[in-house]
Amino acid sequence: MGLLLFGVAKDIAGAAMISFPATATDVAALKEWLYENYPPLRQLSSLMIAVNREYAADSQLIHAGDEVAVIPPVSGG
Amino acid sequence: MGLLLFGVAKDIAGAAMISFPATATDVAALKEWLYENYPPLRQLSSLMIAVNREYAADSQLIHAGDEVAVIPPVSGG
Amino acid sequence: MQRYDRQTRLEGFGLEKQRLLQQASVLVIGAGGLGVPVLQYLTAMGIGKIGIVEHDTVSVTNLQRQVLYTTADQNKPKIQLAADRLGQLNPEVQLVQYDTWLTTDNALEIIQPYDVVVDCSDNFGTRYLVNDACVIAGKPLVYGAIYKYEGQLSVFNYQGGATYRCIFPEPPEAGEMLNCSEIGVLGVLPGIIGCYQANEVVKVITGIGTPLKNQLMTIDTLHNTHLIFNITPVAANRQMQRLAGNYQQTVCEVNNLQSLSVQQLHSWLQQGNALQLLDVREDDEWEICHIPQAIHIPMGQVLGRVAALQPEAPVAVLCHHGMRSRAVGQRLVELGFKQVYNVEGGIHAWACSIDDQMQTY
Amino acid sequence: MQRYDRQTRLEGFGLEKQRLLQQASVLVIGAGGLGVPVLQYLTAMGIGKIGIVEHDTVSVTNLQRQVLYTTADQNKPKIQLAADRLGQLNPEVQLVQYDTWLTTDNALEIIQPYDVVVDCSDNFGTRYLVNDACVIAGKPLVYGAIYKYEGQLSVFNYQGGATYRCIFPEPPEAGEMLNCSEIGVLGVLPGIIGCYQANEVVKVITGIGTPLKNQLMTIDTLHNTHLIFNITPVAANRQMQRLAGNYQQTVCEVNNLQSLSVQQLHSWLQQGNALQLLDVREDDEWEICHIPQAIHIPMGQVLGRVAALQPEAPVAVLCHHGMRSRAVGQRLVELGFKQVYNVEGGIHAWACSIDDQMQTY
Repeated sequence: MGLLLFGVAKDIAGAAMISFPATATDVAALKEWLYENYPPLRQLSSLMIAVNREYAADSQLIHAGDEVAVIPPVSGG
Repeated sequence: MGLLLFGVAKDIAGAAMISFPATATDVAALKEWLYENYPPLRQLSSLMIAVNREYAADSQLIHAGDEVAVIPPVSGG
Repeated sequence: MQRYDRQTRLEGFGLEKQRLLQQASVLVIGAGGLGVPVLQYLTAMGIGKIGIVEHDTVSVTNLQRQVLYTTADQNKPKIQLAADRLGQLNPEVQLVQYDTWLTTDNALEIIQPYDVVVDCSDNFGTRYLVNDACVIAGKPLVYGAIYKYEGQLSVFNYQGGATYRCIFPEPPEAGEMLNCSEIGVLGVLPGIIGCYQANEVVKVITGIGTPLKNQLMTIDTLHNTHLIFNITPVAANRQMQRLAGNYQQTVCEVNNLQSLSVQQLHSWLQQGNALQLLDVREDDEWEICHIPQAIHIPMGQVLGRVAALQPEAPVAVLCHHGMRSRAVGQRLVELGFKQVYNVEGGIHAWACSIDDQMQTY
Repeated sequence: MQRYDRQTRLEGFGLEKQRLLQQASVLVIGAGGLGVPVLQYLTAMGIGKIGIVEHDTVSVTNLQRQVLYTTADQNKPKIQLAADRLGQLNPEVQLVQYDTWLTTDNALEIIQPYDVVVDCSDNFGTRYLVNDACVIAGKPLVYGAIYKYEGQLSVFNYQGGATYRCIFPEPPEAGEMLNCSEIGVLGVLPGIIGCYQANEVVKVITGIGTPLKNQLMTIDTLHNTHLIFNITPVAANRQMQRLAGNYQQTVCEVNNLQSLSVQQLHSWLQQGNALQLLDVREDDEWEICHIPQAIHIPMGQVLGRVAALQPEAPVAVLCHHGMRSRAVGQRLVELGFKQVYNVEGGIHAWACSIDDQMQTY
């Protein structure tokens, strides 16, 4: 499934869009997969995941066809 | 069917969204209906109609469920 | 290059793109609501040469959105002020002043030496003229326009892409409805749209990202709605060989009757501003009281004696309570007078607020 | 009110909304990349009272995006410059200066008197502090932040809506990766985001349109992609009673070693800028040649004699070719020196470019 990346997450992954395995069926599992494959993301402490343009808690299920986005915090001013 | 209005077209119609009759099955017919019901629109000379976020020529057909928008020219700076 | 450190260290930009900015030339048509942010950010980012086309003076009603100017700048030419301030921001940028309106006579010549043109004008006539001149001269045109709380953006005539006439083939009839200064605008709107224009200019010059070629972006700032419409280029619109004879240009800000308080009038007179104060009351009213600096032409005689006034210099029209003067002011505007003010409340307000020795009636 | 004519004649705004602006007070945290456009447009539009929190001085690297300042302003305090220029733009606005960083000790007291707070800071510590203080004080917070070519916007803590901690509960670990001045930013990006912040402030104050309550808008300026994400407010995040003990604030722009050319150094010395020029070469090198204004402390002794330097005033570090001075400069930055410059090319470059009488070695 496709994952839309923003900010520093895009830089860490090296792409604006990456694929994640269908075994990540909820947000918690997706985060775990992200942290495992892109360890620098751990430094962020907080990482917003949005499913279909809605903030998604860890328990939120991910279904085929959902639009999933990773939005890291940004501090620049 | 629903019509999304921008700029001065919104002011002339008095709403950001209006309904138009299903008898307007192409862009030419839609424009004719608009000019008849909102005569001040004639002053604009040019009026962009977009169907599904694409510029639509007069001959373009309009189908049920299409997103139709009226975008007048704007001069302010 | 220390100045551009935040850009040269930016991934995807770097020294290479910074050099492209510094080698580029950009012409900005208009130094008003849109032009001010475009000029500020293009200058700051380090464009090599920036041309400015502007012939207006600063009015107090500009200041809610044209943040480059100050209250003390009123009635001074914008172009000189803009060039001075931008030079202070970044002396490395070559700033070229065109103290004129863009016309069919000068447009091609002014545009020719530049790589990119930015339309920050405020009236349809100039917008069509800019488009046509860019088509003829083969220049990309970064377009921005505003209406109330909405904006439009595009990059026209870029790498074979669509032109302004591909979405709006013909200019509107000259009509009150579309006159921007009567409609009003929220001050920050041209800031948003102008910054986007500057951003598109950088994209066109450096090749980063996706410029709005063959796209019209609409922004509704009340609801943060951003839509992008695809445009199909019409080849015939790029075949243009020469400009039209007449673009019916109207200068938006200038050709409107403006309001002037008696306090402001007092301050202008004290400062010795070059102002024609026109008192249109009848002879017997003039005998009762008048302001010494005023020119007296009764209302009924103004049109016959209009040659006594200079149409390029500001005129403030005064009567008893501000009603007759409004009618005369409107007429002067229609006759092409560039800056016409109605003194609100008339000489009665002057007697009440400024000169308590003056006889009232 | 003539000044606000374009807003008072705007349908849906008018005198009524203009009065709300003039009765409102807004606190802007930071007068940098985001703060400059926020301050310019809020001042122009006629907010009654604007507070500015800023403790930085102008650096040349600010000027590619902070368009309120000029090249001649380098090393001067931003807050005084901002207040002066904004006052010239619109003397009707009451401008209040807070010449300090926002800290756990002063945040609540500074925020308390204002209706709306705008976060234009540049580091996570301050952003969490601002959020928490706004929750405790019950103030709406207009949030904007930038990264490379992207921006984020929201209105937090507004009418029972979500807070910053509802999307990002805990601050990131302090890490190099997220340090904004190392990453770089395209100059116009904070212009776009700051203008949107000013627009949201107007919406919060006047009630027009739809503010970004419970919404996060992301903007990608490379591809003109605007997305709005809905946020679910978490009630616990609004129960906060007191600030945290430590927000690990880092000041983004200031805490970095900056580069200085010998030409710039020469010009600063000629202008008599308050600069500590620190020569860290060994005694025998000093004997061969040196710049008269320099303070001489060999590299190995700098840390032991650091008390001889003023940490608030700028320091330029010089060696033979610019390598040792870079190491010393980095160390001074870590010790909390606010403005540290490495003289690129060292005294050798000085001898080649500035003083051809100087002996080289």
